[in-house]
Amino acid sequence: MNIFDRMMSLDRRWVFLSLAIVCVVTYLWDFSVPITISNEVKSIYDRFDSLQEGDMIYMSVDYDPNALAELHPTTYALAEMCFRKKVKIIFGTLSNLGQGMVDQVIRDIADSVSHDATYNGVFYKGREIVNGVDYVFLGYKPYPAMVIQAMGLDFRVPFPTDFYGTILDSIPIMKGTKNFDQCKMVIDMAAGNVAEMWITYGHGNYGVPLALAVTGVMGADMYPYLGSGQIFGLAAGLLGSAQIEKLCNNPGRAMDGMRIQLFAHILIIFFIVMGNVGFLATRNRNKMR
Amino acid sequence: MKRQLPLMLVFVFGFAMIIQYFIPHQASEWVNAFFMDWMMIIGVFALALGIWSLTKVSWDKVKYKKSNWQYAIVTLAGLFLMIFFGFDYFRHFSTPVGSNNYMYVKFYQHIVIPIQSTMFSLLAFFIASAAYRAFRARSLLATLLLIAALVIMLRFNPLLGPLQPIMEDFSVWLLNVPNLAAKRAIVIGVGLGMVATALKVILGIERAYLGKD
Amino acid sequence: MADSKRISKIILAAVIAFFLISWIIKGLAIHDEDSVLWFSVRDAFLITLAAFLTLAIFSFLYKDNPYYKFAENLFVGVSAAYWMCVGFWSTIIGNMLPNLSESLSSTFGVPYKGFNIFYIVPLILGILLLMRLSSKAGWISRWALAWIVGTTAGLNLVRYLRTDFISQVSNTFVPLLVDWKGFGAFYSGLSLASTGQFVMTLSNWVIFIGVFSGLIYFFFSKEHKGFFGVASKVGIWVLMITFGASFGYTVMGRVSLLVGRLTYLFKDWLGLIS
Amino acid sequence: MKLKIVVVLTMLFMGVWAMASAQESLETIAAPDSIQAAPLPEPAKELSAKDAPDDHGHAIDVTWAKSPDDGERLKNVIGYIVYRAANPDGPFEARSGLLLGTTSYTDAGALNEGENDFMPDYQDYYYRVRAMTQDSTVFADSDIFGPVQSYGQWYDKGKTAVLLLVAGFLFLTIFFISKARGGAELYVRRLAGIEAVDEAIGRATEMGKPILYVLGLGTAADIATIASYTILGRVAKKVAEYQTGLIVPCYDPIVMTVAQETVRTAYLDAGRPDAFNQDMVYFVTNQQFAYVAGVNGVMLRERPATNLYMGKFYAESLILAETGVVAGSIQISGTDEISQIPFFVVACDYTLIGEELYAASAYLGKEPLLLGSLKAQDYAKAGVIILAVIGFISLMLGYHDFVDFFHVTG
Repeated sequence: MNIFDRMMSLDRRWVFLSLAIVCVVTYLWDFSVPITISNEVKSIYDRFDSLQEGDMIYMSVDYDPNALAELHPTTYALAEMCFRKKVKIIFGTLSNLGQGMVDQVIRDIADSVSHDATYNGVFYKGREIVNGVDYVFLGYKPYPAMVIQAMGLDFRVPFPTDFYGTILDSIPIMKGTKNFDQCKMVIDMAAGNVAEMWITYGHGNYGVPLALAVTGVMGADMYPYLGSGQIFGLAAGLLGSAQIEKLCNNPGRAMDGMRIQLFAHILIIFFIVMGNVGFLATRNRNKMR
Repeated sequence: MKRQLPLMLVFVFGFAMIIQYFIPHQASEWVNAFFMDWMMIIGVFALALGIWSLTKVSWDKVKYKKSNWQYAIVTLAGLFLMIFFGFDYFRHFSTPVGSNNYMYVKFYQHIVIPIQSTMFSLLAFFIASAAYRAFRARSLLATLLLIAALVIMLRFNPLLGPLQPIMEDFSVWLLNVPNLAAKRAIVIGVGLGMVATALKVILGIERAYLGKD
Repeated sequence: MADSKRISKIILAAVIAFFLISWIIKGLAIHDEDSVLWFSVRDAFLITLAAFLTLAIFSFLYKDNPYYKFAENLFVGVSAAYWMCVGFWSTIIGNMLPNLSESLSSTFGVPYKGFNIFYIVPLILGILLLMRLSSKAGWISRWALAWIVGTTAGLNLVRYLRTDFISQVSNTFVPLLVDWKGFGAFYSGLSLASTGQFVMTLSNWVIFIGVFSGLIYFFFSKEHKGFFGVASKVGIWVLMITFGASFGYTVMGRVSLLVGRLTYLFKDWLGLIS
Repeated sequence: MKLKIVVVLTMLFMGVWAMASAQESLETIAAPDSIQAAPLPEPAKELSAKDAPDDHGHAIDVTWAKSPDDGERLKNVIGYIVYRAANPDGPFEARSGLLLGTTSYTDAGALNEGENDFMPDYQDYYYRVRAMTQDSTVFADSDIFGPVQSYGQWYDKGKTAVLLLVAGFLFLTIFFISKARGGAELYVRRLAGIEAVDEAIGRATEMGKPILYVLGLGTAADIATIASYTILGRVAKKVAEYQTGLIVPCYDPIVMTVAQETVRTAYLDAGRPDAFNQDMVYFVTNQQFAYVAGVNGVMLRERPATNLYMGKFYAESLILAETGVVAGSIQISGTDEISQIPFFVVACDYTLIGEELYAASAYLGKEPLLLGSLKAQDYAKAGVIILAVIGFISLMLGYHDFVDFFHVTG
């Protein structure tokens, strides 16, 4: 048995072991991999970057814990960026498991924003994030299509009170805020067909500027909407999240995940190539005999 | 009677459901909603049969000391503990959607969820070993499979340098065009196959599942 | 043989010791002055148990072993019981009882909706199904099966036609010449842009030929010879390219599943990273 | 079904909202500076209303023509509100919110008595449309239209394409089956995956090892599962004849009972009822990955000679197939779940792709009756190809009616 035979018929457990090692090492070892920024992600960041103090946006957190690894980093990075820039955020969720997650996100970010930080060369002083002044969290209501349409008319229709039970009219930032018209944009983090509902009802009926962050598996289906201009930006999967983190200069879980993903990919491709080299080499040898 | 009545039931209800589809009237929607509800309720009765089957098979393993019988005890223990906690109604129960028993919830969170997501994540390993073993340029077809997979896998790889955007555009085209065509052909074929199978069942040509005696 | 038994016993002892220590350390780590000791012990146990089960499932990658067998059998038992309870509480108690019996509804604390005779039917069908357990009257259960199979066959026959079949057929009606304004305009505007005329036209041709040859591939009553042979060959090529592409596309999503498990092991259990 | 619920609830919701907030929306629209000088607009014209077609009733379509001041002339009309009353004299109540940029509205109410916003069928209604300006006190009412009634239909015209297809296919199937019954020879080409099934059963017999048949995650409601029962029936019959073992772990309890019945019948047919044991077909659990864990265990401990995967499969397909490779079994799979076919193709020895799964039982049974239905499927596919060709010829000629006919709504 020569080396080519071995290359061809490696025990699968070597594949498993090398994959496990690569994943654990790249997970624990903190270094950054080059991430190419695609235009559709850049345009999301540019929109956020152009926001001014006092502007307001709507963030819809429409995924459940299964898509957490892929979409949470985007939520964290963009929400933190807004709070640092003193942009106000209206949070909402159309996933019934999303409420606890949003609540956690807000608390985590409030904690992080209370410290000083420098992002992309701009220094931000730590400050207190105040519920009702810096953000409002509307909570969850079932039947997403209906909720989106109702919010397009008035946030108070589907959500008379916010998640914490406060009447919307008594919340400072909701004074004079009626519907999407007062929001500079809507960003939807979605795992599932809610993304299409935002396009159809949110953008279609009310013309809100819409950006999507979706799971990797959904990404390919969303490109047509980008081409037709129904969404102005798209971040798909872990890669999209990693690009957002990079643009925001705020590395987190997605960049970690990208290391794993990139090296796992390279490893798998390496094994495929190795198998083929072995295969072709032994085939030629067999022919010569 | 034993054999004719079931076949008649299949025929009558099969056609009734087909006709129901074309009737938008409220009465027809009402029938549909009822059938859905019934199906769910019958499903729970069947689940009782399932639990019975699982218990019996596991119990027989223990009784006759078949190989790995010790593990059948684990199955039975898990099953009955969870049922015990789940039906612990009279002490802790509050809502009709499920038990609020503390151990029931914790068992779900710390046994079912971690094992489930770990089983799911095994896919990362299996997809690697399957790719290594199967993606060989053995034949024209295998080579096509291999090349398409490599193109898609390489599309985001920064090591490609200036080739990367071209690869990405090509991948998107591959996913949106030939991929779409092939899927469409499969879906159309599957649609016809389904209709044919359903018709054969409704017409009583295919009756293997109904037993004989 | 005796040797291998001894080795597996040593391994078992080591595994038990390792997880016991892990339990104690975890308990100490999460316990603070405000919390009840028993709660810390219990929570630490649950976290350690989940970590053990996670590793037990991973050990399957090496080979089948007692730890995997344990986790597998526990998982089967607990999950079967879980769904049984969910089905009972949500469907039998939640859907059926409120339409049948007032006294039972109030016993289980669900609002009574009034007696509805139509809910007797699933009850009867369900009981017919349970007759399987009797060896003599088992054949009666076929009536219930016949109802289920007949209804689902009829139900799905048309619905699948509408949602998938017809929409796919109608989407295949694409123009084979996109924005055709003559050859002159075609050449002067030639570009590789994805929304350009050339790519759009090419794409539509690929879709048409792909669907056409794919369908020919599925012909059962024609031998794959001559024209049919060529077309079906093109069909299987397109299918293979598609399968390769789908496979490659999924690799990325599957690897990210592992990230979640690594986070559990290294963060929630071992506390190595924050 | 879900979609229907969502649509109905949406309508309901919007209706309730409209009533609740019509008043409010009038107030909150900011009045322009020149309140005194606001001139009255012309009302909307040509109001008409009729029962909404092809529906379950409880809905009325209202249409009107723009007010001359909408976008032209005074340009002060910004939208319309639809009002409804049970009498021509009123009282009229708002049924819609402020409708922007449209001249039609479907007034839908709840279906059942006692529900909020119940809208009874066969009751006279009168409609009026109010043209609104920026100033909520300046508006113009149209003429009243009525009476009009809502009612449910017994046939949905939008589904004619489906009806024609079903009828045509039914005819084709019956035609070819009766032809086959008459003794006509029907040719079918060979399918490698099917021929492998026979070989695999033989191999299992030689090795003295069982055959594992996995019905997948399909529930009783999936036609792929029904197809899988029929294949199981054929396989079980051969297994009984060869006196090989059979293991069928099940995911869905209803599927389990049907599968038990199928296998029992097969053993009876093979003349070996004594060899049948109910526990060959058993329930594991109906949680996806717990089921997979259980089946994996069976594969590695019983070491079946052949694994057959037929039916609906999701993410677990590759876990099963790769474990089967480890166990050294021959693997034949068949599924109509498109996203999983690639994994089976890569990891199994033979794969029945999509429609081939549905053809498999006919192939294995080799009864002329069943082969007749294959012929019908082929003709239907040829029909689809012809339709597609007509489709883009008509598109090229700019004739869109043909294509529109196939856009089924609802």
